[in-house]
Amino acid sequence: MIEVGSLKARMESTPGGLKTEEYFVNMGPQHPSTHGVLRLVLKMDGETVREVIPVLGYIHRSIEKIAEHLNGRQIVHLTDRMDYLSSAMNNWAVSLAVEEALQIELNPRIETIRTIVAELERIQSHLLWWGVLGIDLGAVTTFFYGFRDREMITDILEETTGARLTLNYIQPGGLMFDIHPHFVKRVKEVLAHLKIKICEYETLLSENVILQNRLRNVGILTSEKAISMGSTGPVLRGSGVALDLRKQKPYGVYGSVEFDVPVGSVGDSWDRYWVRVEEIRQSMRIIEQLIDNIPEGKFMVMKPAKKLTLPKKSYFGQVETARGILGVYIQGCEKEEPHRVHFRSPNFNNLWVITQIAPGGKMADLVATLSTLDLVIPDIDR
Amino acid sequence: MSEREATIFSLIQSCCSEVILNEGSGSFSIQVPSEKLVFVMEHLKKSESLAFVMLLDHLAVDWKEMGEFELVYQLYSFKLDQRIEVTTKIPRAIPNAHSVSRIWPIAEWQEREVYDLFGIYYINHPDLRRLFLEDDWKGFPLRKDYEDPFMLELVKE
Amino acid sequence: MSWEIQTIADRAAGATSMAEVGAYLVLGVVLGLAIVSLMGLILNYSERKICAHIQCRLGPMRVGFHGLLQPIADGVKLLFKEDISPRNADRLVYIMAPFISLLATFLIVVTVPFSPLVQIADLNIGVVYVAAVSGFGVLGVLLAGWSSNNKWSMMGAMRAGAQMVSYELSAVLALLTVVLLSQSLKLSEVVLSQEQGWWIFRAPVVGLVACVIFFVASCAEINRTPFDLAEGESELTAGFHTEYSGLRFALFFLAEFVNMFLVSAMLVTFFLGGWMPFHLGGLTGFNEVMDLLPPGIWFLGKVTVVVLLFMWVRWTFPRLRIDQVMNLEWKILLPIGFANLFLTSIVVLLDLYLF
Amino acid sequence: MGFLSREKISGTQVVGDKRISTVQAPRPQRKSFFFNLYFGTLSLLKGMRVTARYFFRPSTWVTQQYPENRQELKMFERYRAELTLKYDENGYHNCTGCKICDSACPNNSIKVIDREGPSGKQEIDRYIWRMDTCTFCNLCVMVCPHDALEMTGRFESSVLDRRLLVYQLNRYAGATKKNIEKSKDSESKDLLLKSFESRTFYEGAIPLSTSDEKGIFDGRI
Repeated sequence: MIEVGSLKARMESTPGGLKTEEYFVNMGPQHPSTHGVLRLVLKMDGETVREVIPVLGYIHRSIEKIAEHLNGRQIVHLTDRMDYLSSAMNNWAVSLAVEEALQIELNPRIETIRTIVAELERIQSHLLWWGVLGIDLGAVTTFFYGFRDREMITDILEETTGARLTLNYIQPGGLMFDIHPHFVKRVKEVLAHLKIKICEYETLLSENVILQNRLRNVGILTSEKAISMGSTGPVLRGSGVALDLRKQKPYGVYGSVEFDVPVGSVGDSWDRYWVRVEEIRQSMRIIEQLIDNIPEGKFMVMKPAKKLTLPKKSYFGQVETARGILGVYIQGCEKEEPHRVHFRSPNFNNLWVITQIAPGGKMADLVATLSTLDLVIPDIDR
Repeated sequence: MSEREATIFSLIQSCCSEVILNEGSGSFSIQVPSEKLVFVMEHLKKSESLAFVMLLDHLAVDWKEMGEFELVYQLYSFKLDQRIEVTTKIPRAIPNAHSVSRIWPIAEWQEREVYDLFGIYYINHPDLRRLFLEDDWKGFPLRKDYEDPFMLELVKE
Repeated sequence: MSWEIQTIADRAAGATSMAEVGAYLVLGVVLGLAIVSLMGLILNYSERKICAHIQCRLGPMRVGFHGLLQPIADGVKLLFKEDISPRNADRLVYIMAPFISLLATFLIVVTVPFSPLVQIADLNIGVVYVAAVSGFGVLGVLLAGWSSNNKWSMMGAMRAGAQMVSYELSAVLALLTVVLLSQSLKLSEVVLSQEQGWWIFRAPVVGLVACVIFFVASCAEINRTPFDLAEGESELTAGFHTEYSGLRFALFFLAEFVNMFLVSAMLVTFFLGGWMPFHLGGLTGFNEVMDLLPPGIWFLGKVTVVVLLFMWVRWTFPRLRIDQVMNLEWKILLPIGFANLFLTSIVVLLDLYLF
Repeated sequence: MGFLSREKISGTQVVGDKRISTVQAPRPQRKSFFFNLYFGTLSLLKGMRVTARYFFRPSTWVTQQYPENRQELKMFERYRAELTLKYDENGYHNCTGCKICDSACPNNSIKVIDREGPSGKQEIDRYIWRMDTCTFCNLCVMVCPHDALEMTGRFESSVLDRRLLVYQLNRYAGATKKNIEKSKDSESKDLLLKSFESRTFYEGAIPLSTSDEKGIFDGRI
């Protein structure tokens, strides 16, 4: 096969020969496959991407500044709006930090329900990602299948928490509500339903030759690069590093359940794809182990209006969201309002990976890579 | 402080004796003088027994009363399965710090974020521009003395 | 049963007065226009309904019974929309491009044999004409992308150009197979040659292979998923028609849908016997039962099936990448096409027909 | 056979001193030309079977036709769409105007205005809720000590002007029934009851829009 690069060099070396020119395109902020208001400035050579320059800030809401005026309980609802697809996990991260600061001991019921809700949230997030990946690669139908099944999970969450997306369910010291009486029954129904549907997903997309060709060896992220870029979650695991906070520093009741960490081998888009699909199964496995024996107890261990005075110390709460490690840094100063709040968002680090792995690929590869990185833009901008 | 953290701390202290433990943190945290920061960071990453290969997070805290910015780096080591918080303090009047983007590439963007919101100038940074805000934005919003006529304050009686 | 073929052009040629010739001329044009616009509406509606049902949705439900009037409502809406042209666009080309696109489809409608008696013109080099004119359709897309002065449109147009020209090759190779089998370039004779059985069944394997190749190639030619790189919504926002709005956009849309119908009609004509009822060699009794349905119904039925197939494919698969599209053509379809052509010549030489 | 092997490739990885059980992602296999052609086509046909199944089964279609199905559409009882004061069958609410919800609200959407009652006690004058800034976090309901608030599922609240999204929630101003019953002093009780009787009823939530306010009503009166 003739290398395009060498051909180009030959063309340019011949006097009066063909000349090609690199050009810039703006992908975004309004582009169907940037999933929000992300803007990528692309330096293109024909169809080939030469450089990617992300431009951020289109949805910067200064959550960190707002949080400096709110107390520990009020911050939680802001985190819903960061990574809106894993809002339960975001709430949990803040709650972890605040609970660590105030040394609140939780009962096993709270921990179990938190874990189940977080895993349900993870499944719905991955289902949405699966559907959107289809749309990015041109298979519009998968989008509807993914959303249809995700809808069942959001219905469960809605019944228990009163909201579909911005749950604000996990609060410092417990939960906003107790679980709904129908919760257990409906979760079981959904799990049974999903088990069948996942096989369908495999036939429709995973085994499809076109999808495999589109994802195989596209956007290869080696494990060294992934680590040095600080990427976490399925992106890092796709590169073959089994870093999962649920295993590493078990919070909730993750220490007592059995599950495997799916990892990739090459670190290309296919590995990231497969890791996410397998994570749905593993999450289902976790829920299955927990759903039958939710312990009895209170769902809130402190008075709902109790003052949360944070000591003058810094706390770092971490959870594994659907996209990686979310860290919440809270610096207290003997007041209800924290001195400084910082969110270490997984998407922020995962986004910059695109500058390293997209150049050299085709335009369509960039879309596939972006899609498998599974970015949620409000989480990057905060 | 657990036993393992004590060994890690002694390992770090053997390379740079000015490193002290940071008491103002809920987790394992060390404080480094700002001029030694890059040296210690390089040691933390390159040393085989430590191998803090991942820079999880970087942020700044504005201590207006003390006239200081506190820079916080969260590092993670796969080898030790340990997270460490490295902090350093720089004067608020001259907010200059050395960039660690040569050690961890991701620091390039994390430092851009801190520059954008705190106005901390990173020496040897390859591309120090604003990240979130517009290029002609005035002031650095996360500083405690930042004032914006359009900012909506919560009005509490 | 012998079929009497009489096209509108034939009738015009046999006319006695100039007025009669004129009448036939008008009839031909009106028939062509009617087919184009009617097919646009029907296919638009059915595409939306079918994709909706595949996707567990209901599709258009509000305008008319089950949304039957939706395409008309959309057409009216597009008619009244502001017609924007970009500031630095090449005005003349920009305005012309959608018409060129539609013209190409219109020119093919002329040759489609709907039934022995309904055909506008029956050229004796029909196959060559179809191949040539369908290549003309690329021009509209290319010009649209070029004149819009938009990088996304340009990319879409270039993709479309490369892809459509390449796949033309395979499509024509598949057509050549049938030309070999039926030993004629005239579309009506191609249909008549299938009186013993359709080529997809009658020619052992080679007919089927050629049919599949033609199906894939024409899928690429009319820019439908998995080959919709020219529009590639998630990559190029809308590809070559990014800048088009209002009526001009509607024309592109119409051309796309009518193209789908035409490609199906061609596939039916060449491989599924056109308007010819389902015959099996010398089984006279069976053939006569089949002949009870009029040929026009046979034709439309077959076209419906193929169009459904096109839609089914479109709403199932992801899109290919540009280099994979080229690989598929040059490394897979073309070699198979050539081998198939060679095998067909053997079939023809040795008279190896199934029945 | 095929592009993907079905068997599960388990393994372990050591991070720190923990052994982590992993599942390895299978690689899509590509072999000879005809292998790829056969299994490629097969995979496409399998995919088409899935979509065809849905096409022919109307029971799997999930579309809800919203404005038509208003009668059947029922939101879950916890659904958070509109903040309301709970009213009993006599039209009394429990709000004492203690302002706990006001201070718990993260974005100042609630403004409780008190007044001095006839007995000298604080009582509610107006309870103002701004839906336009509300994030429906439910904290007000959670912290309310008198169980006076609830979130209801009336989600059709779109209006054409943002100012119309400012509501007054209480239908009457004055002390709660409970407080009146509690007061032992019969004189003050009479006084309270008197004020209670003269209360003015409003129907439903009342948008507080005043066109002369510059821009948007900010809750400060």
